[in-house]
Parts: sequence; structure tokens; C-alpha cells
Amino acid sequence: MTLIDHPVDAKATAQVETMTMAAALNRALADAMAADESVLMFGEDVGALGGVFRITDGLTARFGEKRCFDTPLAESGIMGFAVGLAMNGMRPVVEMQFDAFAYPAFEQVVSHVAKLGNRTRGAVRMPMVIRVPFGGGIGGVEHHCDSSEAYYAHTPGLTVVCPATPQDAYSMLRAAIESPDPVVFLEPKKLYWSKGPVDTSVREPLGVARTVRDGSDVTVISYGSSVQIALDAAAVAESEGRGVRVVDVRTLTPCDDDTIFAAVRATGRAIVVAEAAGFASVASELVARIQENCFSHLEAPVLRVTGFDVPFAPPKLEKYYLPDVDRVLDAIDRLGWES
Amino acid sequence: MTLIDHPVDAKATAQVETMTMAAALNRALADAMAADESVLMFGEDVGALGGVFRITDGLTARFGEKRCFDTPLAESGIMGFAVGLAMNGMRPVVEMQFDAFAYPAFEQVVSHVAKLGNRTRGAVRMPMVIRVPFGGGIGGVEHHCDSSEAYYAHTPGLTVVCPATPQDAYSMLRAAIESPDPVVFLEPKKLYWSKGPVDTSVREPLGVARTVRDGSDVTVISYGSSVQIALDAAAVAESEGRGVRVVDVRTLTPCDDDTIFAAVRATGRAIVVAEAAGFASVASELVARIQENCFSHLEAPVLRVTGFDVPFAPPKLEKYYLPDVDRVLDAIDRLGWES
Amino acid sequence: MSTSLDHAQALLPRETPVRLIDQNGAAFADDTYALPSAERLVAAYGALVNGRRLNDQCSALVRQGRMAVYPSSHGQEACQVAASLVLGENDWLFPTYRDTVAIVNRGVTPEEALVLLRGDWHSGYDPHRTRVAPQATPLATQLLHAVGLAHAATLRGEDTVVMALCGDGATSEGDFHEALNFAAVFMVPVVFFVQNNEFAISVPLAKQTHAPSLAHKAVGYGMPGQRVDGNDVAAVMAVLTEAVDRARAGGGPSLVEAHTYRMQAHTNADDDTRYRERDEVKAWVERDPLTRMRAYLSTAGLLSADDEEALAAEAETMASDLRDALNREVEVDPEDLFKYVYADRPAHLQRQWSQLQDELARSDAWASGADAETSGTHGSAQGNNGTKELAS
Amino acid sequence: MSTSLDHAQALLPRETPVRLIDQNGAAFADDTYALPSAERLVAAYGALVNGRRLNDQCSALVRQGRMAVYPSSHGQEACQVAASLVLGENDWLFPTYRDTVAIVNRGVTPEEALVLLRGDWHSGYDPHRTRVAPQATPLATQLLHAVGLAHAATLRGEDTVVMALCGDGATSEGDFHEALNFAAVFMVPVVFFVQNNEFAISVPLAKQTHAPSLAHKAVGYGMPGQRVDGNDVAAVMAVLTEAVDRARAGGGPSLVEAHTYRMQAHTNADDDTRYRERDEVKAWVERDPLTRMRAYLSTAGLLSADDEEALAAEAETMASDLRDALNREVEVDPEDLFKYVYADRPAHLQRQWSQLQDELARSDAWASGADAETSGTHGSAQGNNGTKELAS
Ligand SMILES: Cc1ncc(C[n+]2csc(CCOP(=O)(O)OP(=O)(O)O)c2C)c(N)n1
Ligand SMILES: Cc1ncc(C[n+]2csc(CCOP(=O)(O)OP(=O)(O)O)c2C)c(N)n1
Ligand SMILES: [Mg+2]
Ligand SMILES: [Mg+2]
Repeated sequence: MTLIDHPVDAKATAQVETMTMAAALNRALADAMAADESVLMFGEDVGALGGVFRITDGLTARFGEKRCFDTPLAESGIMGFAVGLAMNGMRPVVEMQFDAFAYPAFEQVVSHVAKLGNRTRGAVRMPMVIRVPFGGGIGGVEHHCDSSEAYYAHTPGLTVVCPATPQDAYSMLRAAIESPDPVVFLEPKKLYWSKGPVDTSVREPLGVARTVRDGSDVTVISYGSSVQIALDAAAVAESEGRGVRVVDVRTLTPCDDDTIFAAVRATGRAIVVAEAAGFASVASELVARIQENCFSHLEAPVLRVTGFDVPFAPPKLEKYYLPDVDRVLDAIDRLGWES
Repeated sequence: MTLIDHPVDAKATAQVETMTMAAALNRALADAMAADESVLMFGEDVGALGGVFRITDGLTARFGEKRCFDTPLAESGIMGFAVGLAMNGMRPVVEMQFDAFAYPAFEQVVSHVAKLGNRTRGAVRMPMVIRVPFGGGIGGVEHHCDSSEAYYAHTPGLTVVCPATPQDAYSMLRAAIESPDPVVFLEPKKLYWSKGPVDTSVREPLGVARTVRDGSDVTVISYGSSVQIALDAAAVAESEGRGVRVVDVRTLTPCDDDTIFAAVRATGRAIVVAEAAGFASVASELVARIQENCFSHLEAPVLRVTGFDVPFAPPKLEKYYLPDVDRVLDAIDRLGWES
Repeated sequence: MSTSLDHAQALLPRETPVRLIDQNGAAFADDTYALPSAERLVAAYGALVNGRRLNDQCSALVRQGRMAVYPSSHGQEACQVAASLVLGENDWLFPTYRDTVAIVNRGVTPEEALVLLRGDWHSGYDPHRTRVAPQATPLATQLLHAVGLAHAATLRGEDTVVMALCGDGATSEGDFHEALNFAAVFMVPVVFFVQNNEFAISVPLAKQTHAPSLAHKAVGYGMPGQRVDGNDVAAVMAVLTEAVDRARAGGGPSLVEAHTYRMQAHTNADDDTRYRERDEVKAWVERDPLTRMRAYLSTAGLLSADDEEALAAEAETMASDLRDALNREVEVDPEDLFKYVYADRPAHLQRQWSQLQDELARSDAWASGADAETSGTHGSAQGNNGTKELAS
Repeated sequence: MSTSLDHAQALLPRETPVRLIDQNGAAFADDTYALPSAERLVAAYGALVNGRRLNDQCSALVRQGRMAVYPSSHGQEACQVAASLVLGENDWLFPTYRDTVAIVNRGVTPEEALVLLRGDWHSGYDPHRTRVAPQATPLATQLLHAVGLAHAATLRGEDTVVMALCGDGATSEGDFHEALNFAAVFMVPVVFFVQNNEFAISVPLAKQTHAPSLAHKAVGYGMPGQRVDGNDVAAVMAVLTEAVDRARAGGGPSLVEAHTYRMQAHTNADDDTRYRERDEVKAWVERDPLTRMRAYLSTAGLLSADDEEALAAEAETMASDLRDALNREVEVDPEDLFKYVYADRPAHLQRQWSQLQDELARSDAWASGADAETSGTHGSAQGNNGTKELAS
């Protein structure tokens, strides 16, 4: 196994606790706000209610209404307000209540959040975090399950990240808040209540993929809630005698090419798994750059297992829409093993 | 040459005239409005002024203020208003003044324009056209040169098209207006003043790529203003003894896989050229689906020549940013010819 | 831009909301707004009883797990009922997720209305049949659709009026602003009806706006604004009727704010004890729109005990039909995912559907006991991994 | 939400715009707004002369091809000058593309200001040095940034006030609405200053809004609105000063609408003969903000012929320095494309820059006469295809 060891911050006392991803995110926010007065958390229902997913639970009580607060119900407003705060010494963290409710803020994100640093030759930077509960698998109705990462990942100037474990949720949110650049922090809703160990002393830079499982026959590359599907498929494939390496890209952009390419070169075969509709997606990009850079190592085309190119399914049809273990296994089977 | 013959509408008298793409678009709008009373054209400055690019020139004078009109300055407003009109028997055509000024309408586009037909099981359809002057090459300042096609192409439910010639500008805009589905009609600003013959009797369905030039060694796939770059590169490459097939995809989504795959299978090598930043772009998608479907025919990786992953350049740096003939030729050279 | 500035005064709402019947059921005269006819008030009361029953039945169905979520308009039924009763047959209604009672009152069946919240599909009725737009989730976006739809009717010379609903929270969205502005500039026959129920999920009105009232926003668009007691169905009907009549007569749009209260949590998934006092909620019980109307009608001799019983029975029938309907398992068809994205299914969606069909066929084969080796290319894998779910 | 409704009246603007000096230069007394001091008025006049010269010089530079485009504020200089003169050193200004005169008046050098319009880079100054945000192109978006920046200052206990500029057209955007609402809810020290110049490119105000005035929109947010004659620099200064003082004292935001006129086309790329009558433009010549101020100051003995000459000479120096500056070719560095996208350049951008460097090196080699075969892998191709351009 080439699991990346989490580098430990020597000064902090190691504190490992088992918690949900939701709790890990909450802890990361609290720790970041305690560590740095300029960190502000705001959005819709993040105050007294603690957010519809309770990620901001207790922050207003602990840090006061000036540090964690509700805004009027207007996402472009929230985003533009954050831009101004970031211009003036603050580190705003905003919550978009659900993926599809971030769209009203799209102009602010694309035309300002992503570009202000570039526009001013770095005289102004945008140290802000846009938290987006995203994706499906929770039986949510329309507009509550979009996988919107491609819109952000295509936009130069943004850092787009997505944790798959409570540990990464904690460490990556801390890193995102400390980043001098704007970070779109995608929180897979489906994983909010999944549990795992969290060591709050672990700090890691963004931009580094994680090899979650080793294997020499095929690499499955994914992120967010698809990582578990990749791991489950890997377990089955192993029982059939195929060694599957699983890479969690974690940072969608800027992308850790080194880790990904090394894995694919070593295995000669690759699958990309992601829940978003496949067309012009982050999965397309991963496939494109892998074949551009690892072509001579490939025994078979790099295949994708993604959402269909249709609007996200209503709850009762979700199971047909979402990538699952069988679909990943089917894709592995199609990797030209006979040759 | 496998140039697709333009099917002629027998009833109409063939009328071939040389005109600019801008004039062809204007003609298409006028002819569509004359043919169908439910076609409305509106947006910012499209009335008396005729649009900042004069695409709507004369339409208000000819069809009256109720058919072609200025709206308040609000893109989400324009888009949402169009949705309501389309729900109620009209065929709205809206102009977004420039690519980046369509972003305020993003929520309306993604959450409604693209999804209302699906939401209502087809009981409501969205026969509307979103005209977006897009892309660079005109020395425009920030926000006036974005290539925003990936945002739309990734969104299921939209048809995204982009003409590269005055003829296609005419025929495709007519087809877009007649489509029962919403069409994002991308107008390459750089080509507005380029001239070519236009036969107004030509009608063609959307969704069909065009093979612009034949060649057997490598296929260059592109759209919009990159088609001419591909053709220029092909001419040079031919002088070096390499036969370059050039495919203009025209409809970005739904994509004409048959034409594209046939070309790549025949040539064994392919390059995708597009001006947009490459990451998670339409170019990524084309590369991904080609290698997924033509892998065994590929002699070399499918390479991309795209804009860099940076915000669009200011006018004086534009020449460094934009794909050009040399970059395409460089990419062709890298297609593993030695093997 | 209107040139007469003194006009501004005429656009401002009253300092206190219009009320025609007080909390005890006593009617009083108003200079501008006449009490609706006895017939209309009796009809309204029937709809209130039915609406309340529908709200409470739906909440019960959620508790019983027959439905995932229900945003109840319990306490807001006067607004729900008035919004639909004041419309003519050719008029349109643009509702939100909370306006199930209004759309049912307009002719959408409860079962169709609940397709969204049951998770069967994104919307369950044909908007053109009842002239009710799909219930909108993205806040304030539907207001623009309402304006466009109304404008299309005007262009054809039809006298359609459109009632566009939204909540207090939604007034903060940019689309609210753009919709009102478009409506005023194009003089479109739309009535914007804001149900100010004091909360946007957990956020109280004081954090939403600093305006004297939401109806004051109207003057910024050059349209009349009015405030009304949202728990007085007579007043809501009177104020909305005036607005609808003006719109139909070519007088353009208006903005009406109803002052009401969300008696229950935002949805059953919400925990309102986190952000409001029980006493605050209790204080609104005595302002219940049903109690008030019943008192008025009884005193006026317009509602007998028999009438009440009949209404209750009718509502009970509706509720029990609904329970039955929701107890029937609905067949969902995975092909629906691909059917409606475009008018004609494009090749790539046909391919994706074929892939899914192939998966389903293999998992059916597996589920029906066929040899695992023939049911899929990855053999044993299928047996281990949730293919049962696909077969359901 | 403010509870006292009578407050609404206090928020409404006057029926006619505030004016302190009429078109002939005669001052008159106002109950609320005092005439600024002679010293301030003289300073304002100097800035007007300079601003006019800057506008006209820039238009000339565009005609001469030294600059691609210039959105002139010719005729709006009173607004430009007042918007910056009323601010203190620690205050901030959020300008649009049309507000070059305002930002130069605030300390951005003309050369820095014109970097955008020359096409060298997207913005040419350090916002923190002069406390001037980059000139905004996407309409109304900057108003929200202004609110956020002001709020940050308030949180730290600083008494910064922010002046946020936009045009009449921009008031239709959703972001205008959201910015005013946020500012009012958080009681943020921002003055929203709308230069209503009657046009948004070709679209006249009547197609933009049906409101009695743009300042009437203020009441919908619970903030005071005021209208002012935008060609009377004394009145604009007085009204803005009052708004700035209130904001600084913790009284929250306000909305000021200046009535002025865009004397020239939207930019030089625009053809305004398509959408407005010459007579309409001519009618505004006599309302020129400079003429009026000169008349007042001369009559009041505050401006001698010598003073005038000195001001003209100063402006001429500025203009000729600017001409010189724009005649100097600016070196642009292609590496800039990659330098500022992120604080630290990521690997993929380093690779892309290396690719470009390689291309440039090869084309340099070709341009300097080296054997074409060694200058690139595709040999003759380079010679035929625009590598000269790359080498420039
Ligand atoms: C654009 C958008 N942002 C956020 C949400 C999430 N959301 C759903 S309902 C709601 C509160 C709406 O409050 P209000 O408009 O007052 O209506 P009410 O629920 O009280 O009827 C929120 C924030 C949404 N649906 N759409
Ligand atoms: C979001 C957005 N939409 C469209 C444009 C294109 N545009 C630039 S200026 C302008 C008119 C603006 O009018 P106004 O706000 O009155 O300002 P003025 O130019 O008169 O100073 C338009 C439509 C833009 N810059 N941003
Ligand atoms: Mg509410
Ligand atoms: Mg203007």
C-alpha cells in the first residue's frame, strides 16, 4: 500500500478522534476561527440554526454574531460581499446551501473571485472559501443533488477540492482557509454522516492526490463519494484476481498529475469514476490528460464511469443514475484484458 | 474532399450571396421573424442600436417594437423572461451582449432553460435561442473575450452550437430558432466580419459535424474561429507531405460522434483545437470520447491545442494566449511519426 | 420613468395591513376594499378547511414515511386560498414549493401535486391543463417566468393575468428585483404576491430587510404596493382582486405583501426550536385564519353546523383518497431519465439508456436465478454488489 | 425591518433634484444642504477643468489610435469630481469603467488608469495604495464588493466610508438590489452614488425603469434616497457629504441619484446618432457643469482670469504628460499571463509557460535568421505562419 502518510504538525498535540465528516468540518471551522480572527463564516441559516447540515453548529454561540452570521437570502450578494471582505483583510468562508443554489453567484465567482488576483497583478488576493454541499445519493429533490464541480474546475484561478474522508475534510478545510487563493470546497453530502478517525494536528497542502489502495493491474481514479465505490469495486476485483489501485484526486484543480500519471503508467489501465454528468466534465479532463501523457503505457482506453448526460434523477430514480460498484466492475471488464 | 453537400429546400428559390457572418446572422433573424410571428428578439441594445455588433440591425424598424426590443439591463431578467415567453407559445431569441455578461443568467439557464422540458415530462418545452457573441481575437478588454462553451456544454438539456462560416451561421441559426429545445448559439466574434457565400435556401439539422477538408494522416477537430486555424495548419502540413483532415464539429452537444470517430479511425491521429482554457473543456471531452471509442486505431495520443489555463489575456498579450497555426503544427509534429 | 413624482405617494402601501375581518370574526368597513360577497366567502371557507386538512394530511404522510418531505403552509391557508380563488380560468398561477394548497385549490390533484415530494419525478402535472407552473424551488426565479408568460399573452391580445407567489426570503434575491422591474417597464399583468411568514427557514425578517415593509419595495419599480393581513382571507381576496382587476384592465403589475406566519417548521426536516420561541408560535394560534372565518360566517348566519360537518367530511374524503393514493406504490421507469431531456432523444442518450438497459437485463437475469456467469461480464461481482437494488 | 412606518416618508427623495447653483451660476439657499465652502468650490472647479481635459485628451488618444477605447464622462465631471472630493484619505472608492476622472482625482495616475483601456493589463494600479478598487466592467457587481469592504472596516472598528459608483442602467441588475439590501441590513457605511446619465449605451432611462426616480428605490431597503442635479458640483458635493457624514457616524448607507447626461457616445466605438436626437444632446450643453461653476466663482470673485489661466496650464501639462506616456510603447511580458493566476504558480501553469517560452525561443531564433530547420520541429511551417507576430 502506498498510502500517503499524513505529515504531523509537531507543535500540536496529536488528537485522534472518530467523527463524522460533518463533525470534522465543524471542527475545522471552529479551529480556524479560533486560530485567526479574520476568519468569518456566513451564508443562509448558518447562525442560530447551524446550517441545514449543521456544519456551522455552535459557531455563532462560541464566536459571536460578528464572526458567524446569517445574511439576506441572496447568493450573488453573499459572494460579492465576501469578495469585498477578502479585499480588506478578512478570510471569509461562505456556505452555499446546496449545489444548485450557488448558480446565482456564478458571475461573482467567475468574473471576480477567480480573477481579481490576476486582474490586480496580485496586489489584491482572494483568500476565501466557498463551501458547497454537493452531489447526490441522499434522495434529495431537484436542485439539491447537482454535481457542479466542472463549472468551477474549468475556471482558471479557482482551486477546487473535494474530501472523501473525515480526516481530509478536516485537514483540507484548514488548508483551504489558509490558502491565499479562493478555494471551492465541495462537500459530498452523501458522506456527511460517514465516520472516520480525525487527527486535528494533521496539516497538508492542497494539490496532492492520495493513493488509497495499491494494485498493479488497473488504476481507478475518483474523488468524493465515488472513492468508496472505487474501493468496493477494487475489493471485488481483487477477489477475481485483479489488483486495483485507487487514487483519490482530492484537489480537482490544480491537479496532481504526478501521482495520477505514475499510477496509470504502473498499471497500464485506468478508469475514472465521478458522479457528475460526463460530458465536458472533470472526468473528461482526467481521461484527456492521462491519455495525452501516458499513451505509450496504456493497454486499453481510459474509461469513464460517470453520471448520465441527463439532469440529476429524482429520488426514486437516483439508483439508476449514480455510478455504482457494478458499473465500475463492468468498465474494468472492458479494459481489453483478452489482448 | 468529403464536404457535406448542403441539402437544398426545394420550395425556396436558391439565393446565393456573399456576405459577412454578421450579415448572415441578421438575415437569419429577419427571415425567421418573417416566417414565424412567434419569434421575438430581445436583449440589451438590440432595438434602435441594432446590437453592439449590429446583428439585429433593422429588425425593430421592420418588425416593430413588439418583435425586437430592448429590455432593462439585467441578464437573469432577460433569460427568465424568455423562459416565460417560451412557456406560452413564443420562440424567444435573446442576445447576451458578450460572453461574460451571460453569467448573471447562469442559474436561469442551468436550473430552468435546460431542465424545464425534463421537469414537466415534455409538457412544457423551451424553444428558445440564447445568442452569445463569444471568444477572443478581437483585442477586447477583460470580460469581452471569454470562451464560455464548456459551462453550457456540460449542462444536459442544452444544445450548444457554433458556426464557423456565414453559411452555417445562417442555416444553423434558422435551425436553432426552429428547434423545440433550447439552443445556446455561440457566435465567434472574431468571425463576424469574415465573408463567405450564403444560400438562404439551405436548411440543415443541428447535430451534424462538417468535414471541411479531407486528408488521411491526421484529423484536426475544431469549431468556431479555430476552424480557420486548422485549415491554415492543414495547408502548411500538406506542403510538408502530411494529409490533414479537418472536421468542424459545429454542434458541440449533442455531439456528432459518427463523423468524428470515422475521421479519427481513418487517420489514426487527431488533434483538437479550441480557444477556451483546456481544463475540463469541450476539447477535453472530444479527446476523452475519441480515445474511448477509437483507441485501437490511434497511433499516438490525441493532443489538444487550447487556450492556457489562465484568465483570457489582455489585448496586448492575446497573441500569446490564442491557439495559432504554429501551435497546431507543433502538436502535429508531436504525434509520434517516428514510430 | 414616470414623470409625475406625486404619483410616488399613491404607490406606497398603507402603514398598517389591510384587514376586513378581525381576529374575533368581526367585520369592519374599509374605504377602498369591499368585503367579498357572502358566496365567495363561503367558498373560501370551504377551501380553507380543505387546505388545512391537506396540509395536515401531508405532514402525517411524511411522519409515516410515505413522503420524504413537505413544506407545510399550515397557518398560511388564507393566502393559499385567496391566491387561487381570485383568478379566472385563463389566468396562471406561479407557485413555490410551499404553495401546494394553492395549486390543489386551482385544480391540480393532490396526487399530482405530491409527485415532486414523493420523489417520483420533478413535477407531476401538465402546467397547461390547470395553468399552474411547476412548483419552483430556486427562489424568485419563477417570478421572471411569470412576467414572460404574461407578456406573451398580452402580445397576443389575451387578457390573462398571472399570480406570482414568493416568500419574504425570496425578496432578497436579484431575480425578485429583475422580475418586478421587467413587469413594470413592460406593464405586464402580473400580481406579485409575497407571503411574508416572518421566516426564511431560520432567518427572521429583521435579518432579511431593513425596509419599512416589503410592500414598500413597489415604489422603486413604479408599481403600487399594498400590505394585507395574511390571516384574513376576506382581506387577502379583496386586495388581490383589486390587483388582478387592475392588471386585467391594462393597469400593470402590483406588489402585495401578506403578513402571516409559518406555524410549523420550514419542513419536517427542520428543527425550529433552534431559532424561535414556542411562545411566539403560540401567539399566532389565535390569529388562525380558519377560526376567524368560521366565527365571522357563523355569526353572519352563513355557516351552519351541518355545513361545517359537510365541509369536514369532504376534506376527510380528500385526505383518505390521498392516503390511499400514497399507499399505492408508484411504478417508476428508468427510461424516463432519458426521455424528456430533449424533444428527440439524441444518439448519446440512446446509447446511455441502452447501457442501463443492459445492466438491468443482466441484473434481472441474476435476480431470477440464472447462472451468474451468463448474467454479466464480471461474473461473481454482480452477486456481491447491490444488483438486487437495480432489480427492484 | 424597521418598525416605525412613518419613517418611510423620511427615506423618500425630494420631488425635484437638489440644486444649489443654477445654470446661470446663481446660488440659492437650501433648507438642508449648505453651499460648500469657497475653498472647496475652488478646488472642485480646478478638478473639473482637469477632468474635462483628461476626458477630451483620452478621446483624442483613441482617435489617434493610441488607445483602443475610452468611455468618456464628458459632461459628468461634476459627479466625478464630487465623488472623490468628499472622501477622506482612508475612505474607498469603487468606480466603473466610466469613472476614470474620479479615480485620477483620487490619486491614481492617468497612465495607471489607462492601462486597462490601452490593453496592457486588466487594471493598472494597486487598489490599496489609493484605496480605489479596480474599475469594474460587469455592471453592479462592484457594489457588493464595496459593501463587503466597508463591513470589514466596521468589524475592525475603523471609520472608513465607501463610495460605490454605478450608472442608471446598472440599477436594473440583481446585484444592485442585493448590494443595497446587504448594506442596509448590516448598516454598512456605503454611499451608493448613481450617475443617471439618461442612457445605458442606447437604452434610455424610460426603458430601464418605471419608477418615479431611481432614488425612490432606497425606501425599499430602508435607507434614505436623495436626488441631486448632477451638473451642479456644489449640490453634488453637499448631498454626498451629508451621506458620507451619516455613514461615518454609524447611520448606515444611502442612495444618491445624480441627474446628468452622457454628452458623448457610450464609447468611441458607439454611434449615438442611431438612438438619440442631436437636439437633445445640444440642450444639455448649456447645463455644462464647468460653465456653471465658472460663472458662479467669477461672479463671487473667487476666480480671476489668472486663476483660470493657471488651471488651464496645469491641465495642459497633465494632458501633454499623458500624451507622452501613451506614445511610449509599453513592454508587455507574456509571462504575466501565468504569474498572478494563483499566489504560487502551480505545476500546470509552469508547464504551459515553458511551452510558450519554447515557442518564443524558436520564433526568436527564426526571426534572427537562424536556419529554419533548427528553429522548430515543423521546419518551414514556422516561416509561413505568423511567427513574426510572436517575435514582436
Ligand atoms: C436560490 C435558492 N437559494 C436557496 C434555497 C434554499 N431554500 C429553500 S427555501 C428557503 C427559505 C425561503 O424563505 P421564504 O422565501 O421566506 O419562503 P418560505 O419558505 O418561508 O415560504 C431557502 C433558503 C433555494 N431554494 N433557492
Ligand atoms: C453584466 C453586464 N452586462 C452588460 C454589460 C455591457 N455594458 C457595458 S456598459 C453598458 C451600459 C451601462 O449603462 P449605465 O449603467 O447607465 O452606465 P453608463 O455607461 O451610462 O455610465 C452595458 C450594457 C456589462 N458591462 N456588464
Ligand atoms: Mg418566509
Ligand atoms: Mg447611464
